[in-house]
Amino acid sequence: MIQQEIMRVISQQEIARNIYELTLEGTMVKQMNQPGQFVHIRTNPGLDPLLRRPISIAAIDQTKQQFTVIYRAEGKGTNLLAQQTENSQLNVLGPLGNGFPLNEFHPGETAILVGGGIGVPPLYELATQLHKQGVKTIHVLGFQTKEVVFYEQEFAEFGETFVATVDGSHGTKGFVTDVIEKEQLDFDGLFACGPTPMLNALQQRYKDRKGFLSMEQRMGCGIGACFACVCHVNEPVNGKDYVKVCSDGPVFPIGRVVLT
Amino acid sequence: MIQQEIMRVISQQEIARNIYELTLEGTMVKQMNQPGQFVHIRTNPGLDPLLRRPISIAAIDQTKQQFTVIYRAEGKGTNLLAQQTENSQLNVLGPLGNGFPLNEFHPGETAILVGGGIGVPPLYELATQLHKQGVKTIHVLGFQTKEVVFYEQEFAEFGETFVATVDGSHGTKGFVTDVIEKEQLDFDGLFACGPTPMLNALQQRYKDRKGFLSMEQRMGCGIGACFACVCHVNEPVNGKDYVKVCSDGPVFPIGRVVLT
Amino acid sequence: MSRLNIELPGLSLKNPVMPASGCFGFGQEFSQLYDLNKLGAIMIKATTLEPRFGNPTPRVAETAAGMLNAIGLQNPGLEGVLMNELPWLEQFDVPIIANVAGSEMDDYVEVAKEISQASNVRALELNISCPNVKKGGIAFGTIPEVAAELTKQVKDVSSVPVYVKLSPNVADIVGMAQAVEEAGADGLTMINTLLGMRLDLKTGKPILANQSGGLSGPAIKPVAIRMIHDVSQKVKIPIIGMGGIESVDDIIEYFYAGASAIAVGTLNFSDPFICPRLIEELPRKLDELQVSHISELVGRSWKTYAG
Amino acid sequence: MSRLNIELPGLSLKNPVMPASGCFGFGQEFSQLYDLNKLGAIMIKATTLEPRFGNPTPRVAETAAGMLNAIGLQNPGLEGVLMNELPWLEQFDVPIIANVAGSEMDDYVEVAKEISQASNVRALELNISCPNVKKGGIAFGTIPEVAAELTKQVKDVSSVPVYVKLSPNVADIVGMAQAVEEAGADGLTMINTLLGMRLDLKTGKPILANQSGGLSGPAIKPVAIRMIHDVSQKVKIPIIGMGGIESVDDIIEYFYAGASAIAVGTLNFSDPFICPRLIEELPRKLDELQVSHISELVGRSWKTYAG
Ligand SMILES: Cc1cc2nc3c(=O)[nH]c(=O)nc-3n(C[C@H](O)[C@H](O)[C@H](O)COP(=O)(O)OP(=O)(O)OC[C@H]3O[C@@H](n4cnc5c(N)ncnc54)[C@H](O)[C@@H]3O)c2cc1C
Ligand SMILES: Cc1cc2nc3c(=O)[nH]c(=O)nc-3n(C[C@H](O)[C@H](O)[C@H](O)COP(=O)(O)OP(=O)(O)OC[C@H]3O[C@@H](n4cnc5c(N)ncnc54)[C@H](O)[C@@H]3O)c2cc1C
Ligand SMILES: Cc1cc2nc3c(=O)[nH]c(=O)nc-3n(C[C@H](O)[C@H](O)[C@H](O)COP(=O)(O)O)c2cc1C
Ligand SMILES: Cc1cc2nc3c(=O)[nH]c(=O)nc-3n(C[C@H](O)[C@H](O)[C@H](O)COP(=O)(O)O)c2cc1C
Ligand code: FES
Ligand code: FES
Repeated sequence: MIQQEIMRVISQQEIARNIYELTLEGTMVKQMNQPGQFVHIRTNPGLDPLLRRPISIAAIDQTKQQFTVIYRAEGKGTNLLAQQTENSQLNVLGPLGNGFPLNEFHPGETAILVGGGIGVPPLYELATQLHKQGVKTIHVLGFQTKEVVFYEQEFAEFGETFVATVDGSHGTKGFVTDVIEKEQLDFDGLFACGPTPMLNALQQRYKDRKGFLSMEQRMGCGIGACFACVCHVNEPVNGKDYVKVCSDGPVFPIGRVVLT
Repeated sequence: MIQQEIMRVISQQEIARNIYELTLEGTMVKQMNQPGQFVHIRTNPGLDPLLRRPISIAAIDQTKQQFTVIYRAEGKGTNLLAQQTENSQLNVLGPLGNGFPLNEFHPGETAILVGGGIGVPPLYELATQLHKQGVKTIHVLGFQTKEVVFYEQEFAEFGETFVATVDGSHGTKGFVTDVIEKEQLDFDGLFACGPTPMLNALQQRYKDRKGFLSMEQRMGCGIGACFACVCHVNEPVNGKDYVKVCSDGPVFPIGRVVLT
Repeated sequence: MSRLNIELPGLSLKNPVMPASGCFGFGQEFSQLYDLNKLGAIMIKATTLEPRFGNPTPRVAETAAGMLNAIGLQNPGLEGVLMNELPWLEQFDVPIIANVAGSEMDDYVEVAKEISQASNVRALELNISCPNVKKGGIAFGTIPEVAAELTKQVKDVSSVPVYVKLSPNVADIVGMAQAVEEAGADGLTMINTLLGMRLDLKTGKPILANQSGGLSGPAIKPVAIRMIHDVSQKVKIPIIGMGGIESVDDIIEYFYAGASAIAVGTLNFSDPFICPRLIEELPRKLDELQVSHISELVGRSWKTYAG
Repeated sequence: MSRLNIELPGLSLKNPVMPASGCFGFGQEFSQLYDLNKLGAIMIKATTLEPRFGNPTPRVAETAAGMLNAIGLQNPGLEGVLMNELPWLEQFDVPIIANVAGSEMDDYVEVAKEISQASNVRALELNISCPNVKKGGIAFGTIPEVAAELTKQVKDVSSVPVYVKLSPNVADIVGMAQAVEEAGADGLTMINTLLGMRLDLKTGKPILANQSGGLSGPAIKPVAIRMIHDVSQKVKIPIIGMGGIESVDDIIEYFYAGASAIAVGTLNFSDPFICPRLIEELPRKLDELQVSHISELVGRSWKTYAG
């Protein structure tokens, strides 16, 4: 059930350059059952900015009724978000969308989790939950540069973790796909979240493998009502030649969505 | 010299229903030399609301570099202002306008200070400064109702203080002009600030007396550049048939401005 | 005894609040959030003869107190709406206002004819003003003679009253309103979006794939108020007002200007519960204004009244 | 070596930032805040033949991310401007753009002829679009033939280049721009305000004594960007852009759209130091964008360029 809730800020800290980790508390957390879902946050109670900001759920703590998001302070909305401090109140709509399917992987199988930049966060809760069900995970995380790398240690606790930076300042120089090839990584299936060019590269390479990609689109409503976030699909789905990222996704089976 | 300064909130408290007393600190205070001047406050760093809010200076403390304003939280801007707490930062433009002239009164004379609602605040600094130069003051303060009365004690410390409320819930029932007549108050001159109908009543009654009225008008710039706040004058002033409330006023000699 | 019910051509509204076309899909998503029976009416997404995918993405961009959209009238087409969307909406006791769009006059006429026969469609909203379709759309909305002709043709075939949705992108909104009134329009809805554009700071290119889009939200409210104020004094047909409504105060302002009902568009995105919230808050506002029925407020800005 | 200087007809600008007409008076007030020599130019308040008091107050109202004004062209009249305002401005090394307004064509012509001869007036800005004067003004701005005729007559008498200030309250801004270009305009300034209105919640009446007024501020920026984007591709004369500018990012967006210089209006009220601040911030922004001269950005939204 989608809820709108005024949630309390438990903590917020800058964990890399302009990258913030924000933990919120509220009853909505009960509804969060799938890694890869997102929330739609109003960064200001007024009209400036007007639209909510979609941010992926990065970690869920059901006992404390808390969840964490990780985001980059970039434009107006996320910069306002970064100003929130302990006990601030935030208007959150969620949980939204369909996340990564867990039941497609069996105990003992290996999944590779590929993240690019601010696409990395949802993979963290995914890794947590895959491990709970006995799935091994390998992590390949791509960033622009050393200063914006985050959660390398956290992923390393779950399994092998490779970092690529575009400028080579940390880990392998290049893209995540370079790492996968260079390291000749072996996997039963793949999960990825990141910029469209990265997803596109993965989809082209691994279109016949078991895999799931999480997409981004500019959004209006976030709940499927405004048709802002549609993508073409390669084959009609339920008689439709498009999907909505917000309500049909943001996670889609590899190969489903037309990426360019 | 008009300054724009990011000032620090020293304190804020609700002193009557929806009436707030806010004290700010900054170097701008050095420029504040006349009771009746005002500041133009940006209630939000963003675009909502866009315009500044003009608020009169109610008290000045040169030693501490602090000044106080008293305002009613009414619309969007003043309600945002009311949310500021100790150590918040506020963008203030000021001091603006020409205040009450002190040199028109001599030691031993008696001035009557007539305030209506949120027109009362600037009279407080005025009373302070008149007393410093040996002028006696009588205060007649009009409010809607008991719950919004403020500073009655503070004025009483300077001299006789009468309160009128429209609904009769405190002091005399009726308007400030009723009090002046009923009490047959005697004075050498008059200062007033309040709603236009009040100023108009005073101007009609006392147009031949020594007196000064502080006006309100919706403002754009607050510094005399946009022509938002003009009023007609009864006689041309410096060859002009109008004055600007923000830069020529807000205080004018009684009889100068056409009030309706 | 309701203080909020409004009778308009074809529409018996329990209250004057409805979602605006294109901001509410066909209702299914919002029905998961609250009971749609609370709404005065529902203006469904534009329906065209054939299914449309609409424009490439990005389709939305944010602006100061507003947003741009260039959805491009994506919809499942007349048949899809008749077969799936409208029947699904029948479970609710809420009048549906069907937003009708097209590229050619004949498209409008055909859609209007068919969709007006659906049992829960109580009125049509002729979308002559969508800035996001290159062909037809915009010209229909800016040339009074063309708008009038379209209105007439649609009126001839429609089984329900026809409201014409006016574009604000004109110099003379009153002339446009009078032209469609004369052509037989039963009501007006106003305003649609203003044409606008935002550019990407990094690339220099428009953010919207369609380049320009429709500006909506609180930014345009003063334009809507002005147009409704001017038009309502010059036409006899009722107006459903919209443009940036976000509070009961805004609703009151629209009524004062001359609207007889209102629609909420963009703000459904910032607060998906806004429509039921406003409906709930309205009676207290009427108390404050000491008004027994909301219709007393219509046109107060220009009507001479005691006091 | 300046990265900000711009050459336009009649105007050698040290930088492309100037205050917009009506938001800066005749400069005296702002000169107490900063050195006016920093400005690229100054667009002075509209000058009419006779002194005007303007509209009754209230003359301003606030809107979401914007404001309405109905000043009504208050100004000391041609003689007052020639005798007091322009001579005072001579102490600054800044080109003055004189905004010219009137009720009749003859008024414009007479003001233009006289004021264009003042030694520091380097260009005229024909205010054919002020929504706040009942007679003349608005029609001049919405009928291309009338606007063209006025432009021609003013060009005939003006000693300096003539920029025409376009109204956004039209359906076809490109047609309007082309009409005045053909009539001899040397440049365009755009946009003036959109027509808007706000109502007082307590009384129901318009807040502005003049009822409606001109909407300015960030709310209208997307409308301005769209119009400049469309017009700049269809005319050869340069455009000075304005509408809600509040940051260097906004300036860049206007340049991308097709403006060759910009003016700041409403935001002077929120931040009276905005013009010198933006001028100071611009070079760092150009560094970020890896651009050596700001003029390289003009029209990037529609120009095909390598990359
Ligand atoms: C399903 C989903 C999950 C996301 N998860 C995360 C996350 O976990 N961490 C994170 O840092 N970012 C995430 N993003 C991207 C994030 O939404 C944008 O970075 C953010 O909206 C930008 O807002 P702003 O205020 O910084 O920028 P502005 O420039 O002020 O934004 C203006 C408008 O554009 C939209 N916009 C701008 N960039 C994007 C973008 N990349 N994707 C979608 N809309 C955009 C904004 O939402 C807003 O409506 C996610 C996006 C989607 C769609
Ligand atoms: C010289 C001067 C001194 C003032 N001193 C005080 C004071 O000491 N204490 C106090 O409480 N109030 C004072 N006021 C009135 C105060 O400025 C308004 O109450 C305030 O601007 C309202 O803002 P808002 O956000 O509550 O209302 P909103 O309705 O959000 O205001 C919308 C717009 O209207 C303007 N506006 C609304 N009411 C007024 C008004 N009465 N006068 C001028 N502009 C108005 C606002 O400034 C804003 O631009 C003074 C006004 C002036 C002109
Ligand atoms: C995303 C979006 C889609 C829209 N689609 C339509 C549409 O299909 N048909 C239509 O007549 N108006 C459409 N509109 C315009 C709205 O119905 C409304 O007239 C306009 O947005 C002004 O109201 P608002 O400011 O409350 O959004 C759309 C608006 C938005 C924001
Ligand atoms: C208070 C005020 C007065 C104005 N007076 C004039 C004027 O005299 N002549 C004119 O051409 N434009 C006038 N304008 C319009 C501005 O010059 C400018 O075109 C418009 O406000 C858009 O820019 P902005 O959003 O930056 O304010 C005025 C605008 C405001 C806000
Ligand atoms: S954001 Fe509205 S449909 Fe996806
Ligand atoms: S407020 Fe601008 S001149 Fe007074």
